[in-house]
Amino acid sequence: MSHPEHPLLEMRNIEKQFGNIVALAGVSFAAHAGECHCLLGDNGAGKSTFIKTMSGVHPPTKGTMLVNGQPVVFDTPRTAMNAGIATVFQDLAMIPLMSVTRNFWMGREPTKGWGPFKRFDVKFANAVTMAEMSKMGIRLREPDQAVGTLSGGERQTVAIARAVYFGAKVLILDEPTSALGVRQTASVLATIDRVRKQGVGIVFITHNVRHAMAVGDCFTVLNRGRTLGTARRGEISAEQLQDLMAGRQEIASLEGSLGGTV
Amino acid sequence: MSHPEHPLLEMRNIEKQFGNIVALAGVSFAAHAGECHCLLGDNGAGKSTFIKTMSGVHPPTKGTMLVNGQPVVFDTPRTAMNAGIATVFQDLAMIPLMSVTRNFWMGREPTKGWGPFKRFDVKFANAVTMAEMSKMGIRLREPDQAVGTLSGGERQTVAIARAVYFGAKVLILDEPTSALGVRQTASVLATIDRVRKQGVGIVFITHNVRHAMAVGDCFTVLNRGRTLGTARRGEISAEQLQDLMAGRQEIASLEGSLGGTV
Amino acid sequence: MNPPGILQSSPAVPVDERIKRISPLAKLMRRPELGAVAGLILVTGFFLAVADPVMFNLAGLVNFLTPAAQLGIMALGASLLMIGGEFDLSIGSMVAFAGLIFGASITVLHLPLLAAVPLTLAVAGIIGVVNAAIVIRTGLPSFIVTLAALFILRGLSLVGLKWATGGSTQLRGIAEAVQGQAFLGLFSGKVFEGLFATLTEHRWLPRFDNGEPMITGLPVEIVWFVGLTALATWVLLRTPLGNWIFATGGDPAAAKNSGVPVRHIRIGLFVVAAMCAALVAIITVLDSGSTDARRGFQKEFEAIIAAVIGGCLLTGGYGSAVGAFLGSIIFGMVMIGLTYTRIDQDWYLVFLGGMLLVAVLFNNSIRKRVTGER
Amino acid sequence: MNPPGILQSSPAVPVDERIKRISPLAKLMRRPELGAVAGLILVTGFFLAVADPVMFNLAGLVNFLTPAAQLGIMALGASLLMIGGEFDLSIGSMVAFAGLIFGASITVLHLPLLAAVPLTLAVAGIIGVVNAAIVIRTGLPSFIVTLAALFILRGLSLVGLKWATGGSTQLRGIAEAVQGQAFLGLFSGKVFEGLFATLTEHRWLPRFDNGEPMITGLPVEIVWFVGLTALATWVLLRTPLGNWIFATGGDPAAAKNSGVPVRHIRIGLFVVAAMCAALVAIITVLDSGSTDARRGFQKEFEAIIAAVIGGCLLTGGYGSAVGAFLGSIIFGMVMIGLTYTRIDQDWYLVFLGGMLLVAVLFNNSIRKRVTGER
Amino acid sequence: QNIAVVTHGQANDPFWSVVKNGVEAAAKDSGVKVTYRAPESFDMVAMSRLIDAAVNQKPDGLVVSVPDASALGAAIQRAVKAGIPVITINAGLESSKKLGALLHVGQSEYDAGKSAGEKLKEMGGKNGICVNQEVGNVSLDLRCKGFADGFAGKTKVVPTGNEPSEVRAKVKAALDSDTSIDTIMALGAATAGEPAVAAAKDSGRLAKIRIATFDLSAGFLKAIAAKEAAFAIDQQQFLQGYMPVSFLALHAKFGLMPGGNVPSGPNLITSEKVSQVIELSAKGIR
Ligand SMILES: Nc1ncnc2c1ncn2[C@@H]1O[C@H](COP(=O)(O)OP(=O)(O)OP(=O)(O)O)[C@@H](O)[C@H]1O
Ligand SMILES: Nc1ncnc2c1ncn2[C@@H]1O[C@H](COP(=O)(O)OP(=O)(O)OP(=O)(O)O)[C@@H](O)[C@H]1O
Ligand SMILES: [Mg+2]
Ligand SMILES: [Mg+2]
Repeated sequence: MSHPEHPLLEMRNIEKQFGNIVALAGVSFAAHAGECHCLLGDNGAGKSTFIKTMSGVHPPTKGTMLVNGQPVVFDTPRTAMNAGIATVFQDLAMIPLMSVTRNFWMGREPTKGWGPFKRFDVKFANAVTMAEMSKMGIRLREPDQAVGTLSGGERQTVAIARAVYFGAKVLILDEPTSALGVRQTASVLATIDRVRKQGVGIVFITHNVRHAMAVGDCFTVLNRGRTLGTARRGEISAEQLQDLMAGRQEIASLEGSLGGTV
Repeated sequence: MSHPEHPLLEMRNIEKQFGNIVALAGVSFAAHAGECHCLLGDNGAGKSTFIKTMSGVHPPTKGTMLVNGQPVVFDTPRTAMNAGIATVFQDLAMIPLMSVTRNFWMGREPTKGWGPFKRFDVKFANAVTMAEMSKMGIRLREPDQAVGTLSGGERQTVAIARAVYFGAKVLILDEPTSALGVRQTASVLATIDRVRKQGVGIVFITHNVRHAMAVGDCFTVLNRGRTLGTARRGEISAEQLQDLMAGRQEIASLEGSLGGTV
Repeated sequence: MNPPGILQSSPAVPVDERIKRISPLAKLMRRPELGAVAGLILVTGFFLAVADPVMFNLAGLVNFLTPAAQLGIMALGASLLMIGGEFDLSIGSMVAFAGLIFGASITVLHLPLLAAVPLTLAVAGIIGVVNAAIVIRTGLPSFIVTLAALFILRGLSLVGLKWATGGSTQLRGIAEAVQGQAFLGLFSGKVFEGLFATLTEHRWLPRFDNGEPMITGLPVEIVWFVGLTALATWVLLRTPLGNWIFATGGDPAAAKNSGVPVRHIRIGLFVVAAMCAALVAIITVLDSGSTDARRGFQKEFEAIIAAVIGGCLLTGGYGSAVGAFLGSIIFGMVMIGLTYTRIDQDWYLVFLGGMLLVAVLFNNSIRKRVTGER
Repeated sequence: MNPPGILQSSPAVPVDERIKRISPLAKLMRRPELGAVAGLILVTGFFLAVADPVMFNLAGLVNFLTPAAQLGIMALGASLLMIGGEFDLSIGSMVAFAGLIFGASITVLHLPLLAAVPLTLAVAGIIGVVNAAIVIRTGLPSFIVTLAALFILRGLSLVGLKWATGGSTQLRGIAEAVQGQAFLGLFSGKVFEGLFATLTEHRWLPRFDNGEPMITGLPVEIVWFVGLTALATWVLLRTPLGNWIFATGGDPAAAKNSGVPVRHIRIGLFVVAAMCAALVAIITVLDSGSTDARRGFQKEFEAIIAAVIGGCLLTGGYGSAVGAFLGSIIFGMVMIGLTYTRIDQDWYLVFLGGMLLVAVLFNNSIRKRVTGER
Repeated sequence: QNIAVVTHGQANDPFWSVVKNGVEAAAKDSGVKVTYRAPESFDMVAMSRLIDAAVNQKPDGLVVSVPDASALGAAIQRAVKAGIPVITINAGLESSKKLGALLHVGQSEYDAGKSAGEKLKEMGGKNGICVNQEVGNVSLDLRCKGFADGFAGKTKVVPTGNEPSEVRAKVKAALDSDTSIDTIMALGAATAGEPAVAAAKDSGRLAKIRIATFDLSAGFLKAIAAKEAAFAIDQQQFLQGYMPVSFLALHAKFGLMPGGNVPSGPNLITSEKVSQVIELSAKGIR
């Protein structure tokens, strides 16, 4: 392969069961610095479950994880974060009753002052939040608005802006553009591109083959808890990828009636 | 215009404020039988707020609503449903702790028996749920699984299948395909097409211009709480629509770097 | 890493390879109430080992099942309301207030039983509607609204008792006033007395040393308790109404958006909870023949405890009537059981708290083990 | 319908036309605690109109602020815990238990105040950790776990008191034992006595008919109450820790996924709530010179009421320390105030419930009106 | 032998803990086994179940308090019918015979209240308050009623909770808002009596106010000794626990039983008698 050095993050033979439900049946995967690795697959294939084990939300039932070639165990998301992994979860992990700023900084609040008088630097936090949001194409009314009252896309943008801002080594994005408008989507894709060029490894989950092809360096397809394999950019065409994701089923007939627009 | 008779559902000059936040500043709109009316717009434009007034979730601050030309007031979603309006909300309106079947039928449970012995017909309900879900391309493990443990796309499919099953006259879909895989998306678009042909009026919210062009008969673009106008199919091209939605801003420059993939 | 070649070999998968076989036991244990069975077995085992064996002869069983049934009827109402996402803290005071209404309508207004019972239930129902209306109108948490009702009803009971008795806080003579009236047997006394007498004669039931039977019949509240549990279970699991209750408690906004008449459900549940308390008031007033201002003190609390032991979530949307049933029995057994042991009364509360905790922990760990959750 | 031609004329919109001007008052009223100000004003107005005016001279104020402060210190701990999404029902019993530990360590172990206070706080803290550990480990609701602790601590207080006294439920002689010890003034007696004496001399403070001052200083619990409210407010609003507490209560899963150390926060909050109760125990024990087995009975309940009046949500993630402060004062005023009126005392509970309800309703409607919510 | 004691007083009630101490002392002295049971609040329904449970174990004797004869009657009669000797204590003098009990030990709360009221009236009281820490508890309400009837002046009930600071604030509020109050009747020495003394001090009228209490506590007795308070009514409830148990033990052994009721009080503790009582009170004997 083209990466003789250790990948930033490697997952080997990850299995995960919830009670009697098997969500992952042995999946391997690696994220390299400066690359965007796309994770694709049908609904319920296990993508979200997989990246949740990467970011320490739940421990895998079986399998090993390596960061820079060293085996690690992430017992909480905080450990994963401290290892430089930032994640946009599909459910966004936001607190509806709290303000945009407080959500943005949750867990890593900037402080000023010293000793016992160290305090949350609200002004700085507000300013950074507004700036990062407008970089993503959302102009907030006020940083104090509760996240629960934002529109779906606005909320998703907060989660993305937060992860990008804090994503030190690996940035995991679980369907980040699902609720976004055209402009915001473009801006997120551009951001992925920019961040990647800074040497961050990116894991990008999407159902949109065009988005995947636009920014992906590597493509892994999951199906029913198993990996169908990994391909590098250029080794696979958009059509092949589409076929793989959809399991090559009724898609052809549908395409006919809808004029190839999906 | 091409519709001399009354539209199924008409909204006139709808305004909506939340406290000091103005979400809608006078929007008009109509849904006709057998047509798919696409509602497009940037994040936070007010699309979800608008369709929530249509489906009785919150009353408009100002404005009138007409069903078949008669003014109506929907004080609860139940009234709207009884008028034949079914909605897939952006947040899906599902109860995570309840099973798929119970969520599917929530509010309109099938019964058997008579009088005081009338009871929830579980067998029938389960069978219909499994069937409707598989029509959408999702094969559930069991109808008793709690919705909270479904994947994002599976959950969205339950909401769509439910609305389609009960959508008597008007079917409102708020970004129904955002979390769906390729196959499921195709199946939803095909479903829209099929339902429309049966004479149901459809309101379809999406950020994906391709999806809108594939099934839309009519396109209304919202921007910052106002409507930018309505166009019929053929009067507008995909590029024009895209421009309108994105506000014709940085999009061009982004497109360049990403190779027109958005 | 997998070479890209693998991409072509998509394996043909059977239908549900993603679902492991699950034992029927595990499937059963998934039901919220059945965890409480483990707690019940544990507590029973403890008393079998420690307590006087008479605790578990028929007289002993009835002895602790009677308060369990009185608590349980309230716990049923409370658990339905909790499943629907609300609390009613006023049901304890409601026992005193409904007892006053019932007692006063019999001794002061001289109404017959057949009028006093519906009147009492109606008053309770109206108070339930008022509670519900305030909660729904204002959007305030039901905790604070029914807490105010707790104080107000308790206070009104005191004032009313003083008014009805001319200065005392205890109203007597109710049992005498209704003696021999129609339908009395529905709310008072024992059932199956003939059967019990025959059984005692044949020495199948325990007697005192002088030959008196230890137990003469099944207290009527136990019959109500079992009947209402069955009814509530049927409603919850087998009717649309049950689905609506779960939905209302699980996420009221989502339920409303899906067309569930959330308001009506809430009002109905408050009424049911209040009426359950009133029924307990009627039964206990007839049983004791008197009522006083402290009746039902903290029963709201015990009802909620019983419901929670039985697996109801405080946050709503999850629970069962059978769970409340089992929870009440556990609570009643622990409450009375100490009497059958030689443990010092001073340790009663330590014992009660410890048993509760152990029962709930045991419940929980058994259920997790069996269903394989973590 | 708009003709398609309009499509081209996209209006040039200014930056924030979508946000209406909002009055500074409305902005203030959005804070959770400031709704409670309306309730406080209402209740104060009521008593100004109805009660004997001595209620509001300085001596009268101190009279009802003292129990309010004792309740308030517990309400602060309870409200922080509630904001963090948990309950502690054992804080009432903790007052009795910590009182026992404190009293016994002074009268039985003959420890000096300087050792007894940290010991008491440490024991309370450990119990808080145990509660938290059980809640976190098992995932059981804190309601049921701390309820068991409520019973256990209450029971242990009785057993311990009987052990410490040789059979009585009251342990006395504590005040005498610590007389004159260092730092006693921190937990007992009054502060600013010099200032008050001067003020009385200049006739700025009321006196008795015989010239004795009506009030000789500010009880120390009021100072603690104000100080702790300020501290808690600062932590909640101005530190990362405060953000974590809100996040933990708002959605523990989301908070955890965002890197908030949810476990540590929870443990810390349980410890704080328990220590607040222990502080109240120390202050009241020194104040009355004795402790008994019924101290703090139902205080957990009152603390939660005060927090809820002050705008805390029972579901967690929303509330404020100032709200708990105001809620405690409202509750304290209503509790003591009736005695200053000519209303028949039999109506006490009706009155208490009615005032609570009215205060909360008034709160709510004022806030909605001002902020324009519906 | 086994003797069961069921009362309506919680184990942590200072009054009833003394009764329980008496029960335990008698058990030790007479060499019998006793179980002492009580509901955790004033709950007649629960109490009748506790009696049933005790009776189910066929004890050799049963001691009960009867604050509500109609609610407890059935359970007590069941014991009598089963041939178990029953002695009533504390409350229930009126109904003791009717229910079939052998005798009654103690004094009615009403009478104790009445004699205290008479004494306070004799001391010159005209306007009194009755500090009730548990309104609705029938025995406490009877104490208040007895006081009001014996006092025959102006009286008012001040309902409070169990917390000393709250009682103190309320009593002070009552004193401040009605300056003609000259008498305080507290229904419990530790919970209501001691804070009442403190409140009277706070309001600067200690010298003008007669304070009396039911039951004893060391703190209140000290106030009596210091002439800050008038007197305490002692039912000598230790006897209510001790005597019935030893009677029943003797009854079981030799068939002995006294011929009539035993009044254990009232016994007014004034400043003359106080010194001998303080130590015993701190130990839970008086
Ligand atoms: N907590 C859970 N308990 C039981 N089953 C679960 C749980 N979480 C996920 N699952 C199941 O595991 C499977 C994989 O879910 P996952 O969310 O990883 O899918 P996904 O690939 O992210 O799908 P989507 O594209 O729809 O988001 C699903 O079938 C889901 O039902
Ligand atoms: N309850 C509320 N309180 C305050 N503001 C609200 C509330 N609901 C919506 N808003 C605001 O109204 C605006 C319109 O929201 P809406 O959800 O309708 O947008 P949308 O067009 O659906 O966006 P998206 O495409 O991101 O879903 C947003 O800016 C949002 O912040
Ligand atoms: Mg997913
Ligand atoms: Mg939307």
